[in-house]
Amino acid sequence: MLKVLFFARIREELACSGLELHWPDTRLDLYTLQEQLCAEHGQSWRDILTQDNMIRAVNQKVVTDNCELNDGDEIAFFPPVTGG
Amino acid sequence: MLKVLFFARIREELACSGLELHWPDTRLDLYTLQEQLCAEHGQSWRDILTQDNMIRAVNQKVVTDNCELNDGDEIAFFPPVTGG
Amino acid sequence: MENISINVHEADFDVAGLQRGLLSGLSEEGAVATFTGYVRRANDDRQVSTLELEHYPGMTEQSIKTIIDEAADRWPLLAASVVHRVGRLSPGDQIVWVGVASTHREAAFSACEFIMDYLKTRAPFWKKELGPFGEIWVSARQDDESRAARWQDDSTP
Amino acid sequence: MENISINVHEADFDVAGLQRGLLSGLSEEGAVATFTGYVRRANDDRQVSTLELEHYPGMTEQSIKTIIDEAADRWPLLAASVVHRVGRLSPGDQIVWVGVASTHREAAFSACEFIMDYLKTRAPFWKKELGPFGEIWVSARQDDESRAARWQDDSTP
Repeated sequence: MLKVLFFARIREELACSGLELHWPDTRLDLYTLQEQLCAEHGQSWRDILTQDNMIRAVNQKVVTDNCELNDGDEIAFFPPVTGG
Repeated sequence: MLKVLFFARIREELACSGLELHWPDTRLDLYTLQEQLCAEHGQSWRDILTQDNMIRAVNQKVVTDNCELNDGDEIAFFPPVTGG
Repeated sequence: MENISINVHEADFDVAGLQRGLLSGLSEEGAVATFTGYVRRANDDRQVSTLELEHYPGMTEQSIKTIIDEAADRWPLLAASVVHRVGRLSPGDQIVWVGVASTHREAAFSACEFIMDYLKTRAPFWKKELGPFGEIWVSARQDDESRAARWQDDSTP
Repeated sequence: MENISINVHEADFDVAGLQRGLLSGLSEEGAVATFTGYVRRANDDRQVSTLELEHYPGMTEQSIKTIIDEAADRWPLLAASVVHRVGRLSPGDQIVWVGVASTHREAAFSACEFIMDYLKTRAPFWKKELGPFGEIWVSARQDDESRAARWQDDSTP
């Protein structure tokens, strides 16, 4: 299983805080997963998830490039942080 | 009148926290006052008041050179500060 | 480092209690530097009536831990504590507290500022302002990125 | 600057009360940086049992005022407060507190550190350590002079 989470502005724009996906029983990388989400949910998701300043985290660590995923991973999409 | 104050290690070494002196009714500068104190109180005072790192203040402001004094001034001698 | 404390919660906090906690069990503290952030009453001339703070539970605490560990690698610290509120806040409310104890003040000051700079740019918190203007997600400030980046040019303070 | 508070006294102080005082009456604070100094339990391996703090009444307050005014010339500050204890203190006791409020954290951090650096080198306080070794007047640290001097090379932070 894969857990996909969306936060803040991204969560609101997608009207979705998260999804649970079955593990595809094949190799899967982050960019392929993102492409699948876009293909499945339409142009509005594509516009949002491909925004320039999108931050992606795998298992609660920010990743700046593509990376292999594993069954059980938690993937998050969120905008630049503004705490403090 | 002149008020002369000594603080911390200087106060202890001189065994004196302060003196009140009559205004001499003539011009007086800081170095002349210091020389008078040394002349009056002997070599131990001279050794102490002429120490390299002695700090002198006139009317609660540090002075790094000689300066004219006026009747009513408050003169202080103290070692480098160590608060905070 | 002897004490690390990280707390993310909705409730307000008491700076004196936090500072006591920071020092508890320490035997050689000399210096404590702290920072408290407050909700601004106005931002870019928008009058803010409510601030909503969202975070990424789990990752938030992890990322703060990483920031503190990095500070402890750079300076000799005795203790560090971070509290960050989430949920609905009002102008003037306390929002974040960072406290650092060290034997010397230069380490305490530098580490406290370092932790704040990284908290602003690395920890997953997001602010939304509510007011007469409606709702606005606060944008990340380029200036915050620059302030965090300067620690990389200056890694041996 | 809206609030300036300078206190030199024997009694202990409460950091939460001081921080509240710093903010009282302010309408636009965003950031508070504070520093608390504590009496060390040992100095250069001397076990200190008592610290005696002497000051120059009048000049002390004046010199702290001058330091705060200089900080306010350099950074946009809303409030600054300094408390320094005198008399007999014990290891672990609070000795000094500096708090600075500003709308932005960089000003608060810089001014707080600036005030501490100048307090250490310009305000007429003197420490005497008492312990098994007898009594020793603490020597001024060259390092403190260097830290204060660096603000002169860097007058437009």
